[in-house]
Amino acid sequence: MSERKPIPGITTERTEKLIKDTLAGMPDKAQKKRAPHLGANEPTASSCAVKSNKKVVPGVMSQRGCAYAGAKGVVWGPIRDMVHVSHGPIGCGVYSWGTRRNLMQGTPGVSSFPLDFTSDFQERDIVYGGDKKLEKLLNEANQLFPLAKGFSVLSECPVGLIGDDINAVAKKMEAELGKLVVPCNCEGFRGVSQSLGHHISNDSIRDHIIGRFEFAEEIGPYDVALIGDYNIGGDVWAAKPILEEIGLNVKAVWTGDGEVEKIGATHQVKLNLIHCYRSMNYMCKVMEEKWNIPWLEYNFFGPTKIEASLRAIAARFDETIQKKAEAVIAKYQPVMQAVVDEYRPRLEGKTAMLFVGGLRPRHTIGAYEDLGIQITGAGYEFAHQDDYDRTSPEMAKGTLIYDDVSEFELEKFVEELKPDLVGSGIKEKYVFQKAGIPFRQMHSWDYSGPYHGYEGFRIFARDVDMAINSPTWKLVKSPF
Amino acid sequence: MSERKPIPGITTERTEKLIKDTLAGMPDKAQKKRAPHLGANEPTASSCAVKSNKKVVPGVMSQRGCAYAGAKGVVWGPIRDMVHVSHGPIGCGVYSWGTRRNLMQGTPGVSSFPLDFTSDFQERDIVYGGDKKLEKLLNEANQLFPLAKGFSVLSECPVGLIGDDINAVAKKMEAELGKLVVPCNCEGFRGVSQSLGHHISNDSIRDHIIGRFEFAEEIGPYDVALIGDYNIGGDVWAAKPILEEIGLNVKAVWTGDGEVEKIGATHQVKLNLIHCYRSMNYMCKVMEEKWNIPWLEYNFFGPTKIEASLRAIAARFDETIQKKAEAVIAKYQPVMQAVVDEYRPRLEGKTAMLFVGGLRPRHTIGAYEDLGIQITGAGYEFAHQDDYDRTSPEMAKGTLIYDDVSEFELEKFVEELKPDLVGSGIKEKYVFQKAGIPFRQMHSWDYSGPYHGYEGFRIFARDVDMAINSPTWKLVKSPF
Amino acid sequence: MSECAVKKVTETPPEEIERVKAWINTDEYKEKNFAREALVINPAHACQPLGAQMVATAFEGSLPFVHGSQGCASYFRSTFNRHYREPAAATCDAMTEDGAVFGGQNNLFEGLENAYALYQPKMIPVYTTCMPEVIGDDLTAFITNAKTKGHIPENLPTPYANTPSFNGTHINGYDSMMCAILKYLTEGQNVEGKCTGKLNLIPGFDGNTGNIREYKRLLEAMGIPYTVMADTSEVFDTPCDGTYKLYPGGTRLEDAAESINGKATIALQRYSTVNTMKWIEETYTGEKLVMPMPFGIQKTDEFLMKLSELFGKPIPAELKAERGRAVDAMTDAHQYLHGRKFAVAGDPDYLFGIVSFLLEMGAIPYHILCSRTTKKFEKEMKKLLETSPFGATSKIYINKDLWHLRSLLMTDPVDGIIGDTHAKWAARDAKIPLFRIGFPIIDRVNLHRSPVVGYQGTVNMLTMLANKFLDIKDETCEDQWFEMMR
Amino acid sequence: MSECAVKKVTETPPEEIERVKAWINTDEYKEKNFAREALVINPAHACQPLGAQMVATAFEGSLPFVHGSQGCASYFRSTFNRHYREPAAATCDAMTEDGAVFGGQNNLFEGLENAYALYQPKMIPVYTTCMPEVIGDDLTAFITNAKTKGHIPENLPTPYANTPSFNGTHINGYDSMMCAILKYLTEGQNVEGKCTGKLNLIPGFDGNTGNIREYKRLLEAMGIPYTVMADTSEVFDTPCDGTYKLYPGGTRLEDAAESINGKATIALQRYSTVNTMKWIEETYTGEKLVMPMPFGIQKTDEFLMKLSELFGKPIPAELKAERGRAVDAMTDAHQYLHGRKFAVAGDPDYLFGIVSFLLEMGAIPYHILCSRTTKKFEKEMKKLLETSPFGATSKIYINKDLWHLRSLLMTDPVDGIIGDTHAKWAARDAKIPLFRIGFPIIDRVNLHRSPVVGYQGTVNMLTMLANKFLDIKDETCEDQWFEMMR
Repeated sequence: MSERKPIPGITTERTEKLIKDTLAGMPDKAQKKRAPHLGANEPTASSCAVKSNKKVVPGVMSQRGCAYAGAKGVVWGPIRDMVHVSHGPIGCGVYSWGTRRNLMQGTPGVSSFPLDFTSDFQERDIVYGGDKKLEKLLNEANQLFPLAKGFSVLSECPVGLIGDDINAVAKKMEAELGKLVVPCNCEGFRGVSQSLGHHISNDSIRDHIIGRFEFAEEIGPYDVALIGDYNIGGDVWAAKPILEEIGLNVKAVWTGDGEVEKIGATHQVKLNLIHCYRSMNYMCKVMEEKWNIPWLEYNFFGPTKIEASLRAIAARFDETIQKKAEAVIAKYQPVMQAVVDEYRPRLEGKTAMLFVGGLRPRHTIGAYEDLGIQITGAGYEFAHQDDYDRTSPEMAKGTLIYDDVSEFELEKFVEELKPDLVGSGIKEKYVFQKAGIPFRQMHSWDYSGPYHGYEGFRIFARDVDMAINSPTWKLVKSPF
Repeated sequence: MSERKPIPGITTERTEKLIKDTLAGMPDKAQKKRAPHLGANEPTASSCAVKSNKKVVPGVMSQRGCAYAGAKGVVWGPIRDMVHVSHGPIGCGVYSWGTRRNLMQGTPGVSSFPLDFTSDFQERDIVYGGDKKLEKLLNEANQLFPLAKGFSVLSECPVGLIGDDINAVAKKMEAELGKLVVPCNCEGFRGVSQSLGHHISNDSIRDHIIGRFEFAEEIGPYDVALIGDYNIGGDVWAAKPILEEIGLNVKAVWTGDGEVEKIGATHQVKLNLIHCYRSMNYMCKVMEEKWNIPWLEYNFFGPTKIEASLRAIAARFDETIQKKAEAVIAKYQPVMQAVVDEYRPRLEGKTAMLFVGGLRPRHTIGAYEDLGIQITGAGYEFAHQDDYDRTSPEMAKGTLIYDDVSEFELEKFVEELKPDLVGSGIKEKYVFQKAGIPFRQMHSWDYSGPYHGYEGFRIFARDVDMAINSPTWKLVKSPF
Repeated sequence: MSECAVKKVTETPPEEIERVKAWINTDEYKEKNFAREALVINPAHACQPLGAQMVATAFEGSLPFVHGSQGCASYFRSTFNRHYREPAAATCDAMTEDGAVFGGQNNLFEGLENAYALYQPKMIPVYTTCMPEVIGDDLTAFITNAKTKGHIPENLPTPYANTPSFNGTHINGYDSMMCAILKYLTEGQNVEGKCTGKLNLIPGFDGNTGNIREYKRLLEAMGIPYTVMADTSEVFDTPCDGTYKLYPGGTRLEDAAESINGKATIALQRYSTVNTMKWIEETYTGEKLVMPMPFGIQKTDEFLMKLSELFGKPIPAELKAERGRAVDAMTDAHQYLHGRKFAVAGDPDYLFGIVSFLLEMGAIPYHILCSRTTKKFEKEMKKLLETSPFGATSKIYINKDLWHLRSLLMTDPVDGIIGDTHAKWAARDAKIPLFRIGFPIIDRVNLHRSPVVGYQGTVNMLTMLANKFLDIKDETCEDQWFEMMR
Repeated sequence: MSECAVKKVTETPPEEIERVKAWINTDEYKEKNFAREALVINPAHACQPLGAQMVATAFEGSLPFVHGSQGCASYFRSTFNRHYREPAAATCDAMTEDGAVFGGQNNLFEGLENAYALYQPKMIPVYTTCMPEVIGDDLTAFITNAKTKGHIPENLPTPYANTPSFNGTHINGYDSMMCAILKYLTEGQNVEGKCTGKLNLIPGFDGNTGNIREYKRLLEAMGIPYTVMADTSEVFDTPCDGTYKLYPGGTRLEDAAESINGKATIALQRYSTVNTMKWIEETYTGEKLVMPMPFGIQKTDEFLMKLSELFGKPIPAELKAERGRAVDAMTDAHQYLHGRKFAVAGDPDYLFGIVSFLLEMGAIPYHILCSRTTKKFEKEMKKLLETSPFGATSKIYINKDLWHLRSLLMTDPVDGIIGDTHAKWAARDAKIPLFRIGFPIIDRVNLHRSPVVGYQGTVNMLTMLANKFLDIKDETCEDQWFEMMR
């Protein structure tokens, strides 16, 4: 990947001044804490300069969620054939019910469970503990949802504070029900962001699921697993077919539209293909160490990255796969060109700023560039150093990098850099739209999608064009 | 039919005073004209006292329509397999498009034609005449609607005034198209009401349709035709099955959901059963004279009248039919009793006033009485003497009879008699609802129906109860 | 068919029905359909006197009077009854055959005398239907005679308009009657140098009483005194309080008379006020303007700014905030309408309004159909479409009816249809949702109470359209695409 | 399962899925479902701090501050973002493990200091989530210390409320925060004999900003000066005009402070204002009243007449006419709702409102479900139902969730469902239309802008319900039953 050519008007000096001016508005302590998380990009640097994965500075209005959100919303929720119990008070389960767009097949309430299951803790549960209730609850769930392949118990804050032992309950009930019962201590107060929730969940999978199943059919040379695609807006359904088209057998998906038993048998595959490195690199490493399964990061946003990824993936296999990969690339090239031809003329030279979870800012840059849009600033809610290291080279020199950016900072940055589009989350969306700045939710694809794969790019391009070129923006400024 | 017992508070004296006081508000000339049309009922009199079928008094706000309305809206419109052309300016066709609820089977625009076909006369057509346009129009219609079994040409006012000859055009085009083309000189200025439109249409059927077809199958002893049911809200579909259940074959329906060729073959049936005497007695008499087909009036509103009618109809046939009729009566008796049991308690002792076209006031009295509702006043828009003669015996002594009542009169009448329900047309509906008086449209069943037959009574009862007992009426009077 | 031939009753074979059913959806059929020259099928317009009645009824104490066949009057009344679900008083002189022979003067005499005596109107506007127009009754003479002969008082206002049904449409009848009434009432009222300081607002033919109320609300917010001519909102949207009022309200006759000395006169429809505004231009004092209906943000901006300019009043903060909230609704929901194709059918001025709203949303007004209008309309609509990239693919069809529209929908489909109730048949066949905006709406409730003009009306339309598309998505998607959020 | 056992991946046989699919719709399943004691599935309520945040955000210059885990704050914010499609600023002190050990005081200190410095609020209302409630943080002490240690100015209003999620629902959080803020702001403001002459109006937990605007419109029409506490309408329904305002509006702090000297105080929800009104009863001057939300005609009548009585102002003719028009809409459309059965789910006060509207229309509120409430609610709802024959067959379900509702819909169906977006799953399975009234609505646009209270709100609900039933009829009937008129 050659270095990006500089973006007109974006210089390291300007960016550093912007950061300095912004920090100036904060109390000293907060300044000190925040300064290391902001920086001007240096693509050639061996490692990205910004600090990450640190505690939120209290009071600054971070956009971060909690461990429970990372566990329930990201990792567990998408597994369609399990009943996921939000164990604790009412809120967490309700707020995370159907709000992440991890779509799933199956019949809701019968063979798939996009419902909100909770123990709805009351005062007495806090006082006397919730283990008994959990037992009873799992029995009831098993009765009412006989086709559930298992249960996950996702603890909310109080559980970890009142000394409940969900692991014991899970173990007991697993024996009793003869079905998976997976405890996950993802209390919201643990760690600094969703990220720990991912890690904890990966560990639960490691300790309670992986290796406990094997595929009924023979294992083949082209068997792979798709890791870290959560099927937001149908992403998996746009990505999986491409891998199959190049000749691979996708045996399991982690965890978008996922099936728990297949996840439990993934130690049998030949290669793990990982899309969201941030949330699932842990298990890839576990499988590598324990079962010598190699893993490969890929990027299915936009034709340029898709092509590169397909070649990299194919390179891990024999000629058959490589030929097919080239055939697929050739087949879709004109289709993608047509998309670019339709939208690029209206988007050429526009700029965008991104602030999303732990992967997409770097992963979508190519897709924006395929449309002629340059990224002037990017940052993550809950990324780690390795994410930023992977980001730096994808950004032009001097562009703005911000970690766990606060509303205060992001507003100032956008005000100064005046992007044509901001891509971030629902909490940021209306802030910028009020300012007349086009916006797309890049966590949930703004109720659209899929954005992965060839099909996804067509929709991504349409959506970005729609956002930037909607005539409604011309109406924002009142003539009186 | 035994004479009705008197209705509490309704006396000949009171009624006559009401009429006198009402007339007092009119100019002498108008008084003289209107007086004979209003009267207190005398059930035993040989003939009803009120005059009818006279010209509307100009300026009094009559509710009457015109000959075109009687022809297009009533007689022709319901024939489903013909294209009915409103010949003249744009209005008449548009206003009468889909506003009478004569439902029909078939595929709209393919095998049935609930559309608005018009020649949309322009100035030039008035000046140069519309015959040529009519020819061309019929050709176009035949091309675009190849499955139409024929065409009716319904002339609007100008046609009769500018000396067009639609009869000649119809004759020519019938030969040319090899399909029925029926002219109908139903200009709105002809006659005093819709009634002449019925008559003219009957004559057109006589001159252009009847006797020109015969049924493909053998004629049987139980073949009858159903005359004067226009399938408002599905009436025919509720009535026909009953006749079939007692063993009769309904060979043709005039004209609700009607098929023109079957109408044209009706001279073959053994008995004509007529529901709407007013609009179709003409053709019954023609068929009686020309083909010796007897005809019988019947009434399918409410169980009492249905039972009497079934027995009267059966009496025209042999024992098989009579047995079946009794069986049908026995079968539905409990069903009807259940309906009465449900609604009568909420309706017992209520009173209603009716003002409808030419049949329903007298025909629905029985149905209201089955529900415990007494009729304190009744009148017709366009009835004749024979209709009033048939009405008198159905009404209690001293009740109010009004012919072609004006808005001015009806308001005063209702104000004085304070009925619990007024049953009339859309033009009257909101006048009375504003006054907080429950109302049902008795031309169109108020977008409900059917009201004919056993099924119809259930719906009629529900609707009347709903109108009278809707809690919304309690809200009308403001507490402040 | 020769008289003698007697045919057997036939049944059309089902396969034949299937064939034709498929055929009428084809391009071939569309061509035949568009080749029609004489036959009109399912038109989207009505006749002049209907429009005349809307005006005649919307003045205080005014009793519309139809000179012609009684059936006409009943049709006009029931059309209004069904659309507004309200009473619609109007009388007529019930001309019959003899009228055709001797003319309608006697009917008019008797009719006026009775109408006046029974209903004590403050004004009797007279308008004609086909019959007297064909036989050439001289209304000027007749009405004068009616007064000299004492059938009605000399001082009873009796404006009249010739409204032949074989000429133009309901909007032209609206125009003629409006012009006639204003001419009559303002006769000799023009006082040199006098100014009422008021705005005369002429909404044009509009079945939406909510629109009239919205105009009044905006004017009140602006602090501008006004006379709406004619004010249908107090006639066709009246309380149910236990007493029926034959004359519930409408424009006061004194106000109409004084309108000639107004500070400004604005017509918010162009095509339904041509003659009226031409005459006003010549006779009224103050500014005279014809503006487009304020559909969408920009047209409402223009309207308010013009008012502000004319009356030297600032647009109040509350309206500016209202504007901002409407724009907020539009930016928030743009993704649900952006790029969606619509077919739009209706009266010319409504079409302009709907089209400009759609263009503002980034939606595409794809088929634009007016079943009776002028080339001028086509030209001006083209101009409007050229102002936006979203009008680039639009096609305009004038003097085409709803059966033509059906062919368009079948051969070149859209996502939504905007029109009156009559469009429901084409909508059903094409399985495309119909959004009921226009006149008449006789199969839904209250839509005439919900404004489609102004900022509020913009939000109302947006809500109606966007939420219906979301309903459809939720109702038709497979389980795997069913979601909590949209 | 024992650790060692390795199982083969299994596929559930389709026939098995079909069997269960059918089974969950049965009465047998319903019984099992209603036998649940521990598991809650698809509840229709949220937790206390969400309600607290609605109050905390609706005062001018007020910055909601969550004492607890940062994830909670993000959940509350995004819930409001999705419902209103508006920004929802709130900050928090991001407690983590160490907080569990040492308590949250340091987080609070730093959080308050930064929040104040960065966002310059006029007030920082603090409310808690589970963690500090479980470990028992002493907020009174913490906040006092924060001020004495100079993290924030002494004079910065910092009301706080304990809002544990394991107790009550969002409406209780609303109550506690409201009470806390008013206590704080009115401290020492009570002046003997002083009267502002104003009405204090407390809407209660209401996601519909249109309702708040409607209250204000009615009060302005009545000429009654008022303070709405808390006014969400200027916070969650703001203009899009090119500048983002962190503090767009809300109840002015001075007004809230003065409210203690008000002429009268009315709460329009009973269940979400219990503690607040209890405290106000003891401390405020003037009349204090709790009234039902003015849903439908009669409840609106009562509200207006009470206002008229309290302030000695007549109800203006314009409102009387508005009432008459609403009643007109109801009489005209009664036949579309009469006898229709509805399932209604939501918050207690909304349920009372919706039920009284349905009873007025002659509709049947058949299944009435509240997923977390009291026996008192059940008793009072029974009373309401007993006032009408249309409530005779109604059943009330308290502390039952939307999965219970699903069983009810499947075994004893209705014509329509009224509830928030969460009910869409049950509605889809039962193929019954869902009318979205309540909170949250995250799958349709603008519904929070359209009032459901007052006469106008009554018309809005009627229109939504009746026209949907007519849509369904037109969309599902066979050709022979398809009609122009409805």
